[in-house]
Parts: sequence; C-alpha cells; structure tokens
Amino acid sequence: MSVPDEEGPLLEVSGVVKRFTGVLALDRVSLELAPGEVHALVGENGAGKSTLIKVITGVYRPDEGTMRLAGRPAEFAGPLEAQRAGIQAVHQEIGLVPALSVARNLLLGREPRRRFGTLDVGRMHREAGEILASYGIDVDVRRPLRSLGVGVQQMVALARAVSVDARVVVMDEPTSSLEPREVETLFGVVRRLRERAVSVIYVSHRLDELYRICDGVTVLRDGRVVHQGPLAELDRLRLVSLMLGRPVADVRQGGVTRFSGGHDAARETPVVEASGLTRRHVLDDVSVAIRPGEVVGLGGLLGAGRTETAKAIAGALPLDGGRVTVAGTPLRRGSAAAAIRAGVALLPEDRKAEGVIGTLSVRENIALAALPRLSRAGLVSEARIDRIVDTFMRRLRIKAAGPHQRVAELSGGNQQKVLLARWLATEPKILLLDEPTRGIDVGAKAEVQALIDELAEDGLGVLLISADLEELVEGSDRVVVLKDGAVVGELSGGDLTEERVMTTIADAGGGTP
Amino acid sequence: AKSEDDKQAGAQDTAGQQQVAQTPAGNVPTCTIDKFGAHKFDLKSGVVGFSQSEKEANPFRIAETASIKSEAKKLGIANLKTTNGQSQFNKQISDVQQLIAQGAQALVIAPLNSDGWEPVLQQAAAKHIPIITVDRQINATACKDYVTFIGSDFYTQGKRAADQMIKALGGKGKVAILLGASGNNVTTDRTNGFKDELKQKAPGIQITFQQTGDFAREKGQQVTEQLIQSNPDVGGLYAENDEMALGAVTALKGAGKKAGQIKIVSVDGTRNAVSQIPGGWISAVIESNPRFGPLAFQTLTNFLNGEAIPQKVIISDREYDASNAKQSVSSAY
Amino acid sequence: MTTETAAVPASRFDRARLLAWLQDYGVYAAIAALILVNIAITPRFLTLENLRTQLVQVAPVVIVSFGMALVIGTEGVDLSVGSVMALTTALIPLYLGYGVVPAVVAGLLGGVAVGLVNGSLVAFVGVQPIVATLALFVGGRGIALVVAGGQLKDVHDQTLLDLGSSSLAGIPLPVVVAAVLTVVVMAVVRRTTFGRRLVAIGGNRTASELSGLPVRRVLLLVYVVSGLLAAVAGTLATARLQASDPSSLGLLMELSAITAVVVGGTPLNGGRVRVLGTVAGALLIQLVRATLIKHDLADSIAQMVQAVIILAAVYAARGAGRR
Amino acid sequence: MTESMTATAAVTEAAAGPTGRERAFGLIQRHGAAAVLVLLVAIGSFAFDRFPTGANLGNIAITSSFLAMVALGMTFVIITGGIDLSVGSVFALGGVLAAYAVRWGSLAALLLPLAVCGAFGLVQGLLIARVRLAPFIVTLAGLLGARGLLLSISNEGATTYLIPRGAVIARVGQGSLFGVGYPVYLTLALFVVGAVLLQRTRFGQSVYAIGGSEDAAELMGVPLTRTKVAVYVMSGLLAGLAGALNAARLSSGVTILGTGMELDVIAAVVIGGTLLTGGAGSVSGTVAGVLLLGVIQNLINQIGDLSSSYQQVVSGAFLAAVVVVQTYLSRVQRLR
Ligand SMILES: Nc1ncnc2c1ncn2[C@@H]1O[C@H](COP(=O)(O)OP(=O)(O)OP(=O)(O)O)[C@@H](O)[C@H]1O
Ligand SMILES: Nc1ncnc2c1ncn2[C@@H]1O[C@H](COP(=O)(O)OP(=O)(O)OP(=O)(O)O)[C@@H](O)[C@H]1O
Ligand SMILES: [Mg+2]
Ligand SMILES: [Mg+2]
Repeated sequence: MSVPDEEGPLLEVSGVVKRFTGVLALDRVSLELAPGEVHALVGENGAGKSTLIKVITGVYRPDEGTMRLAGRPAEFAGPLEAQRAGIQAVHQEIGLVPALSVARNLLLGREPRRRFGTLDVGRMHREAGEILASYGIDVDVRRPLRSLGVGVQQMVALARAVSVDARVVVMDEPTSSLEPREVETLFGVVRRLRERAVSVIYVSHRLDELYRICDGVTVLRDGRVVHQGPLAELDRLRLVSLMLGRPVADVRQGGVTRFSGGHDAARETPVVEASGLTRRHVLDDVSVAIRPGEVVGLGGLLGAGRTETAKAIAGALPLDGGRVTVAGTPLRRGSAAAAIRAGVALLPEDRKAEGVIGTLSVRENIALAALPRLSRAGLVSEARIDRIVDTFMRRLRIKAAGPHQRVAELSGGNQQKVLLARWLATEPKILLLDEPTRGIDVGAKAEVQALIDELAEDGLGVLLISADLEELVEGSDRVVVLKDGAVVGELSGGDLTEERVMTTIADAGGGTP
Repeated sequence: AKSEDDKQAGAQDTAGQQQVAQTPAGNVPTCTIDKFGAHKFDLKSGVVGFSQSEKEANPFRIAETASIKSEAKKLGIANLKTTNGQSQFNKQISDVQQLIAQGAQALVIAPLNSDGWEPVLQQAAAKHIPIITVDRQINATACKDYVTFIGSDFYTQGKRAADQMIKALGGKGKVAILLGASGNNVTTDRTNGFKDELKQKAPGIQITFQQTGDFAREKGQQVTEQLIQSNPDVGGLYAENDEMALGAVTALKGAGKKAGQIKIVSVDGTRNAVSQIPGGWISAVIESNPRFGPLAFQTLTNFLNGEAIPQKVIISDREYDASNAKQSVSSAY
Repeated sequence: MTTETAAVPASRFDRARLLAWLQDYGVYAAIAALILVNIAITPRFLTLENLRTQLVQVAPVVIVSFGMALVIGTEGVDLSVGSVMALTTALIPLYLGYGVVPAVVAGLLGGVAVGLVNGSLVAFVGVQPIVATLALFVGGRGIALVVAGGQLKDVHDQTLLDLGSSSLAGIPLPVVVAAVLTVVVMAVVRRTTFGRRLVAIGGNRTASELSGLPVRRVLLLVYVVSGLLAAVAGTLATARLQASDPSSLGLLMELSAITAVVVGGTPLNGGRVRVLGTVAGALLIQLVRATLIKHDLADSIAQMVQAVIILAAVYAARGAGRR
Repeated sequence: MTESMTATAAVTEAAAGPTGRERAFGLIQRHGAAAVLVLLVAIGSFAFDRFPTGANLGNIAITSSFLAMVALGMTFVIITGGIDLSVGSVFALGGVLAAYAVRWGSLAALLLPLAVCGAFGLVQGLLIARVRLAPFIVTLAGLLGARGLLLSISNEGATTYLIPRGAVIARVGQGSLFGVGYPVYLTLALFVVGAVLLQRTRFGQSVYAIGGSEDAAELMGVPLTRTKVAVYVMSGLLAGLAGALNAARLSSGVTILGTGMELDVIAAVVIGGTLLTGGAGSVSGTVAGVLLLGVIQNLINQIGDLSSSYQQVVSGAFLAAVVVVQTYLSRVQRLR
C-alpha cells in the first residue's frame, strides 16, 4: 500500500507442491509479495500455512514449484541459506533453544565479538537487554529462555527475527500468546518494517489484527489457494466463509465469540478453592474459588502470574505456602497426579514443552491422562479408547490422516485440539484452561468456546486464561485480575468489560516485578 | 547359602604342586645386587609391592595371587602391598607407579603386556628398586631394567601342545584353534609355538580354522558350536586355555558328539580341565604353573643376600594326558 | 487426497501406520539379504542344526534386549545388564543345594535388586541413567565375584541343565522362553497402561508429569523389569554353559543389547519401543557374527566387516529411528 | 569459566544482589563435581599419609591427562546431544600408528595418528550429520572399525612397534617439568583452548544450541552439518593425540589398550555435569570428572589389600555415592 510496487514482486512463489506421507499439504500454491507489503496468510487449522512458510524459509524443500527472490531464482538448502538471502522467520512453535539464556537465543550466530573472534559476553548481555527493552520486555537476559512465559518467548523470537537486516519477515501466529500491549508493540514493528520496504507475511487467526495491518491476503484451504487479493476488498464474513469453505449464511451468527455468557451457579459451594497460594518472586497470596458451572477468568499482563496460578492449583508448581481444596478435600501439595485424581485438569500454555508427546499418535495422546479410566487391572481397553478418541476427533474436528498419525506431524491448531481432547476425556470436575484457543482457527474457536459453555452448563468449573481480552470478558462470569503475582481486583456482572480490566491493571499501584 | 557341592575347589589350596625351575642356574647369565645397583633392605620389615594384571577371577590368577600372598605371610613380610590392573594396561602402569610412590622397595609384577613399561622402569631405576616379573616377560634388559623373569615359556607350551595333538591325531587331519584374546602376548606365543611345531613335525596336519574365544568359556562354547557346523571334518581342537577347552567340551556334548570324536588339547592345567581327560573329552593338557610365590620370594631373598641369581628362570611345566591325569588331578590347581 | 479426513473413524490399519511399518523393512531386508548370501556361500547353512544353534545363541541377547528396549523407550539406558547376568550366575550355585527353584528365584531376585537400585537412582534421586547404571555395571560384577568367591563353578543339577539343553516340540527351551517373552513384552507395550506410560515418559517427561502419570513409579518398574529380564537371560546362559562363570558371563552384553535395540529401529531418545524390531536387530547381529566366524575371517577383518554391515543395516532402516 | 553450565546458571531474581553465602552456595552447586572432588581429596589426605605426596598427585595427574584429552572431545560431542563410542579404539589406534610411523621421524609419529584418527572422526561426523544415522550406531561401528584396523596393522596384535627412547616424541611423552609430566601441561593448555572455544566463540554457541534443540538450532540458522562434523573430528583428533602421546610415554604402541575406555570417558564427562541429552555442560566439569575417577582409583589402591572383586564393588559404590551427591547438589539449585 505505502510502497508502490514499481520493480515487480520481491518474493514470488509459484506452483509449490509439498507432500507428506498421506497428506498433500500444499497443492500448487502461488504467492506474490510486493516490497513493503504486509500479506495475510489465512486458513483453518491444517490448511497448510505453516508448511508454506517452512518452504519459503528453507526448512522444507518443495516437491514441485519454484521461488524467486527479487527476480532471481531462489532455492534454499536450509534455513541458514534462506536467512543469508534475507528471509527471517518467527515460527509458530517458537523456534528457540529453551536451555540457552535469553541473550544467547537472541543473538545466536551474530554475537558481538572481540579481536580474536572470541565473544564479548558483557556486550552481548548489554545489547540483548537493550533490544528487548525496546520491545517493552524487561527480563534478566542471562536466565534460561525456558524459565520465561510463552508470551515473553514469543517476543524474544520476534526481536531476533527483526533485529537483522531482512528483506522478508515471516510471522507465523506471532500474537497467539500476546497481550494487547505487546500486540501494539508488534504492530509498531511491522509498520517500521513496511517503511523500510521489508515485506511481511503474517499468519494469524485473530481477524481484527489482519484488518489493522495487512494489505493483501491469501486464503488457503486444504493446501490450495482459494482466494488472493487486497484484504480491504474482502469483508470479514466472506473471509471466514472462504477459510472454512462454507456459505456466508452459515457463518453469519452472533459476535466473534460463541460464549453465551451468564451461568447461574454462583450460589453453590465452590468446587475448587485455592487460598493463599504463595511462591517467592512469583505468586503472592493468591486466592481463587470456582463454583460448579462457573467460568472464572484470570486477567493480567504478561508475567502477571496467571499461568503460575493455574499450575499451582493443578499441583504442578512447588509452593512456599497456600492450599487447594477440591470439593472440600485438601489436595496433596505439589502432586499433579493427586490433583488429576481429584478431578482437576490443566491445559498447559506451552503445548510443545508441556503438552503433546510428539512421538506418540493422536490416539495415544488423547487417551494418556484418562488411562486409569480406560483400563482395568493395568490392561487398556482398546474399544473404549477407540470410542473416546473417535468422539473427540469428530467433536473437535481434529484434522489428521487418522488416529494413528504422530502428533508431531499435526498442524499447531490441531495439536491444541488434541490436548483439549486429552483433558476432556478425563471427565474433570474443574478445567484450568491456559490459552485454550491459542492457534485455533475461527471456526474451531467458536466450537471450543461453545463446548466450554456447554461443559459449564453441565456443572463443570472452569478457569479461563486468555490473552484475547474479548474472549476473556465474554467467556467469563467473573474475572480475577492479577498483577505481579497478586490479586488486584475482581470484576463481574456489568463491571466486566475490556476497559475495566485494563484500568484495574493500570490502577493497581506500582510494585516492581 | 547352600551350594550344590559345598566342598571347595582346588584353587584355594596353595599346597599344590610347587614350581620347579627348569634351567639349572649357571647356564644363563646371572645378576647380583651389586651389578644391578639396588639397596639392601630387610624383607620382613621392608615394603614389597605386587602388581597383578587381571582380576583374580580365573583359576590361574587366583592361584598366582594366593601363592604370592601366602608365601609373603609365611616369610613374615608385614608390608606387602597389592594392586590389580583389572586388565587395563594403563591402570597397571599407574598402579605400579603408585606402589613406587608408596615407598615400595622391591616389586613383583605380573605384567599384562610385555611392552610399554618405560615409565615404570625409569622411575624404578631412579630409585634402584629391584623388579621381578612373573608369568609374562617385560621386553627390556634383565639385570638392568629389571632383575629377573620367572615364568613359563609360552612358545614352548604351544610346541608341546602341538606334540600332543600330533600324537592324538596320528600325524594327520584337520585342526582348529581357539585363540586367546587378540593382541595378547600369550596368544601370540602359544599360537606361534603350536604352528611352528606342526609345520616342522607333521606337515600332514592342516589348520583349517582359527577364531578367538577370548580365553572365556562361553565364547569357546559359542565358537565351537559354529565351528562344528561349518567344519564338520575337523579332527582336533587346540584351545589356548582350559576355559575355552571346557566350553568346547560343553558344545560338543550339546551337539551329540562322543568323547574323543574331536581331540582337544589345551594349556593351563586347571583341575576342571585335567579331570576331563580320563573321560576322553580332553586328550591332553599342558600345564602353566601359577604358583609363583615360593620361587619369587626365594629369588628375591637370594638377590638381597647378595647371591647371584639367574636372569631368567623358566619353570618346568608338566603335561597331563590319559596316562597320568587320574593320579595327578589332585595336584592341579 | 486425505483432505476431507476431518474426522476419520478410528480404524487401526490406515496408511500412516502402513508406512511406518514399511520403514521398519530395513532390518528385515538386511536379515533376508544376509540369509541369501549365506545360503549361497556358506556350506551347510540351511540345516536345522545350524538354525537351532543361531537361535539358541541369540536367545539370551534377545531377552536382555527387551528390557533394554523398554528402558530406552523412557529415554534411559541400562549399562548394568551384563553385570546382572554375572550376579545371577553367581547366585544360582549358592542355592542349588535347596533345589532348582530356590536357586533360580535367588538369581532372579538378584536382578530385581539391581533394577531397584538403578531405578531408584534414576527415578527418585534424578541421576542420569547412564551413570546411575554405570555404578552397578562396575560394582555388580564385583559383587558377583565376591558372592562366588571369585570362582568358576561347574553346575551338575540336571533339572537346571535341562533348562539350557532340552527342547519343547523340537524347539530348544531358551528359544521357547525368548519367543514367549516376545509375545509378553509385545502385549505389555501395546496393551497395558504401563507400556503406554513408559513411551509417553520417554517422549516428553514434563508433559507426562503434567498429565498425572506416575512417572517415578513407571521408571522404577522399567529398570526392575530390565534387571529381571537380564537375570532370566543369565539363568538360561548358566544352564547352557553348565557352569557359573561370573567373571566373563555377559561381558559386553550391554553393547550387544543396545545395538540390537537401535538397529531394530527404537530411537535412543525414547518415546517409542519396537519389540519385533529388537528381535530382528539381535538376529541380524547374530547372523553377522556367525557368518564371519564360519568363514574363519581374521579378527581384524571380521571387526571391520561387522562395522560396515551394521552401518549398512541402519542405513537401510534409516528414517525408522529418526525423530 | 564463568558460565560453565549455561542451562542451569542460576541467577537470582531478587533486586538486591545475591548475598555472599548465596553466592558461595551457588558456586558449589554449579561445580558439583569439583566440590565432591575437593571433599574426596580432603578425606584422602586425612586418611592416607601417602596420598597427598607430590609423587602420588603427580602420578594421578599424568595418568588422568590422557583420559582427560579424550574426555575433552567427548564433552563437545555430548553437548551436541551425540555420543562417541569409538574413542577407546581410536586411542589405541593412535598409539599403534604413532609407534609404526616413528621410523619416519617424530613428526610423522605425530601426524600419521592425527591424520588417520581425524579422518575417522570426519567419516563418523559425515555419517551422523549428513546421512543422519544415529551417533550411537555410527560410532559403535567406528569402535569395531578402528580396532580392526589396529589389528591388521599389528599382525592381529602380535607385533608391537616400539618408539626408541631417544626420539623427540618419546621425550615429549616422558619428560617432566617441576615433577609434572609434559602431557599434563599439554592437557591443561588444550582444556583452556577448549573452554574458550566452548564458551567464547560462535562455534561453542552452536554446539550448545544444537544439543539444546536441534530443530530450533536449524531454524535459527546454526550450521548444523559443519558443527556436528567438527565435534566428531575434534573427538577423533584428541583421542588420536592422546593415544600417540601415551604410546610415546610407554615407548611402544601397545595393542591391548583402550577397551572399555569409552565408558570411563563418558562417565567422567557426565559426572562433570554434562547432560547426556545435550545442551548443557562444561569443560571445567569434565576436568573434575576425570580427576574424580583418578582419585577414586588411587584411593582404592591406598586402601591396599582389597581383592580385585572387592575393588570393583568399592569403586562402583564410590561412583554411586559421587553421582548421588553431585546430582543432589545440582538439583537443589534447579528447584530454587
Ligand atoms: N511433518 C509432517 N508430516 C506429516 N504431515 C504433516 C507434517 N507437517 C504438516 N503436516 C500436515 O500438513 C497439513 C498442513 O499443516 P500446517 O502445519 O501447514 O497447517 P497450518 O495451516 O499451519 O495450521 P494451523 O493453523 O493449525 O497452524 C496438516 O494436515 C498436517 O497434518
Ligand atoms: N514483560 C515482562 N517483563 C519482565 N518479566 C516478565 C515479563 N513477562 C513475563 N516475565 C517473566 O516471565 C515469568 C513467567 O510469566 P508467565 O508467562 O508465567 O505469566 P502469565 O501471567 O501466565 O503470562 P502469560 O501467560 O501471558 O505469558 C514471570 O515470572 C516473569 O518474571
Ligand atoms: Mg501452523
Ligand atoms: Mg501464561
């Protein structure tokens, strides 16, 4: 838009085909990218977005088709070559090394060096700190990356991709774990890139974002391009209908979220009661109670301690103090197994590290937590597993070559659905959902939300954490707002609006993180 | 615990057959304490180091160590320090160096390997520590780098085994060899002696198979099982130690062979092997006598007393065959 | 294509599975090739006797490899298996005076004890498996020798010896035991919660913990099973050798077993166990060794040839063991 | 080494800096193996008056130096998430080659083993990085292959080549300065270089990244093939060098060396705090690990009259105790 394409496309992808065993992931996909263009790449889960991106960034070699970069044929033997040619990427599953420090991740391969080629560690830490500070992230860069929340990791990955001279930057769901504040930072970055005539490919399931920053759009469905053109000419409804391949009339329904809101369960006694949860530097006397049929939201910024609160309730975080009772009986502290037996289910935020077991099949992943229920005397019942797996694969529309496909081969959104299925299969009393719709496409998101609603109707207590403020506000009956590991407010009824959540956070006095 | 047969096997009693020096002193060059340049010391109160090469887990090593220890006790040597190289050569070198550091005034070494003793010899020479090597030789100069060697002649053992094999096969036929561990001096010498003797005395005997059995019974059994299927015409089997021979016997029994169908000759002279001779499973066993204690300490005492001792003491090993096995099995180790 | 597989009924024989099966083909192809070569060049290879010999010799390796495969499935490794065999063989003659059953039970208990120690170190103390089991790799054989008084003992008990030398319907007993165990281990891996859990733990330990799996208990049990299976192998080997030889029984068994498991397509970084592949891996190595011995190759050449064949086999099966 | 264990470097979050006590505690935890080593040496010195003598410690140093050189290469390999089982055979091969080549001069005696052993590493590295075969299998084949080559050079182990006393290389292997053998100084120098390489160069960063997550490292543009091949070549070169120097010290190319050495080396590296799963570890930890093994062995000999079976039991128990203490120390840190 801002930069007229006078010298022809910067990146030209034509007729790319990519097959995996049993799946045609990309079917003659073509794409043109003008210099300075921000191009949206959309489609439902498993449509082939990430695969296309991996082809462009040299991770996969296309089975057919060609690419041209600035008019010259481009063929990459690996990500290194693509990066040398000026293509940088932020991948969907954060492509950083968890065990390395933040600074090392940020600067890997371009560390500042001294005369004899040795690293200048002091400068490295300083530079890393400065770079992150410019993105509003203030962390000790010597800490291992894995000690940070997924949101911060996502920002590090973004900073890494953008901090070098790139001609094309590819972002695969960069905002899936980001708060509005970080999303704004990211948009700022995208705008600056556009000004420098850097092209951006942008993948997201949050449609609002697309309309705010994207110029062109490519809609993928089942590996094929079904629409290409300026985004402005396409209204939201039509975009969704293109993605899902359903008529517009089908899609037209309610607002963005499918939550019906307002469960009337508030009078019953809480099914889970957490009180005085405390862990040094992380949680400070957090108390939450959830009644059957109630959806309680947790609000707060990155690092506010929402994930930690959920983990603490699920017995997955060593605590210095506090107790959790489920249906009146106190849980053994620090035992995830005991919590699960008591009916607590935690859908973790970091699906790669804490969720899926990539080497196992969809089927085995779904059945994992519910095994005690699906077996007798240590022998698993294949029939019962089949039934449950079948139910959830239909219900959540899990797109896989079959129940025996390895989970690592599924698209990000479908992995998330598998995890959700794993926990629903345990028939929990209380469901702790940390970013349940992360990476899930609009169609499925509505279904997941409807499902949460339905479960709440049936008397399940739900704790909802979502970086999507709209989802949080519409989905919850009550939102507990956290800041720096402490409860700073609670909103419900008419008070429960996006603005009030933001102001509650802002008003809660300083307190250094 | 209650074992099947609670009587102790022979290895424990050291009162078995004593070693006898084969070569009368005088025929070989001798060594004296002055010529070597060591310091005199009182054996009873001095520090003597013994470095064993392999774990005491086979009859030979058990008997060897036991013999050294009991003789030291008998002589009243209060300060005998022992180490075990656990079959790792670098460890044995380091062991001996540690013995020197601990103040050993004389060393008895059962070397794992003949070469590679340079660091030890240098250190010992600097401190004028007399070294007696037993069972295997060190490739260095006697009476200069070390005092003397006491032990069997493995090459001759191989030759004697060949003589027995010739006798058993009547001078013709096909023979298989179960080699010892690769790279081991003992393996090399026992193989060469055997082959040279056959070439010279019985050109009618062919060696058609030679595979390593690593000196272990199980490996001997497994290799023999393969052998009798691929080479069914083999008439004789030379095992370079008794353990492999016993493994071969088990293999032959398992394959339904009869005693004596394949003639087995082996080296070592353990009680287990010798007791297989009367039944005909093993034709002959060449002894390799491990009871070094008395001879070693006798030599050391003589040396310290200033007497001239031979620079090489080859012990006379016996042979067991059908004619004497029954009578002498009790004195085998 | 499979584009409309939004929800496929849970059929157990779909394409993904078939392809995974085909990847395994490498080891079997290598075995087939080796057998063909042998038929061509090795006299008397195709006899019943020879077949028996190869199977009897490979049986203990197969049994140990099963335990190893389970341990490797949890992203661990058990170096102590050879020492367990030594310990078992040392214990058996001590109790033979009471009868075969007490003696064998004593031997098996030795394996279980070692497994308990290994498993506790790994599961509860959090020691890395390779060093945890290294301690008993070193110490276990020492204990065995202490127990046995450093002695090799002949075993005369006929019932025990029959374990090694008698046959069931013409099939040698050790082979029968290995075959039965193959079925049992396959059932454990596929049909029990234990089997499901151990591969899950190997695939992603954090996720397994968060999913409420009894991670420590499973790890402990896996090492106990490995110790027990090694003890079974030790018992059979003792019976077959007709002697208790703790100093050399099971030497280098850990390497053979790990090789069999890995050649069979189980990845060393866990998350997957291939039972039949493990059998195939062990068989392949056995055939290679047998071929080299039968053709009387010198040790130097035999070792180099063995290296090349192992590489060729995993090259053929590559992909199976990859992430 | 300030950041020896990147993965577990505990940095307290407290706004105020760590207290002196906390810092000391952190230091002990980060160097668990070194702490155990100090403890063991203290106990040894207390219990045996022949232990802390210069001669004895020098003996431990020289004996450990060869293992240490090999372990240095192994540290790099293991941090990338790989393993090198061939080192024992390659070590022995290096020695035999050095003794074989000394007829053409000391330089040849150094270069031939380096060339052949480096080539071994190169082939293994290529098979692992390019063809993507499992490191365990490739280096197991390397173990067999190197041993086979050694046996064929030495007539099935029957011939031992000798290095004449006067040769320059023999003097390097046998000489000493201030009572400490030259190889010890060389090893120290190599470790300093290794530490700089690992902690202070891009190569070192790549090594950690690959071990931490190979997929992510690839996405981040780390030169996967080059780095992996390099670590296996390094491992081969160091094993060959150690073998050659050891042969020089022994004045002969002993053929029976190195069996089972790979396990000692791996043990030393892992006890030193390097994770076998890759991504974390340090060169300084490896030094401590190697010395720990050396000291344990020495102490067992000091005890004296133990039978060889008991020696094994005791060294197994020692090993278990050491790793339990060391694991415990580093776990306390992780929980904080
Ligand atoms: N390594 C693989 N092996 C087999 N199939 C794969 C592999 N990677 C992706 N696929 C398949 O290719 C298809 C496209 O996947 P892709 O990850 O590109 O989807 P996506 O559009 O990024 O979805 P999402 O929005 O959920 O991230 C899916 O059906 C997926 O199962
Ligand atoms: N912007 C930030 N500045 C400094 N530290 C941060 C920031 N964001 C996160 N952290 C650190 O990361 C740790 C983990 O935060 P975590 O992600 O678990 O919190 P959260 O409230 O669940 O946030 P989210 O789930 O949205 O990422 C926190 O303990 C905090 O120290
Ligand atoms: Mg995707
Ligand atoms: Mg969070």
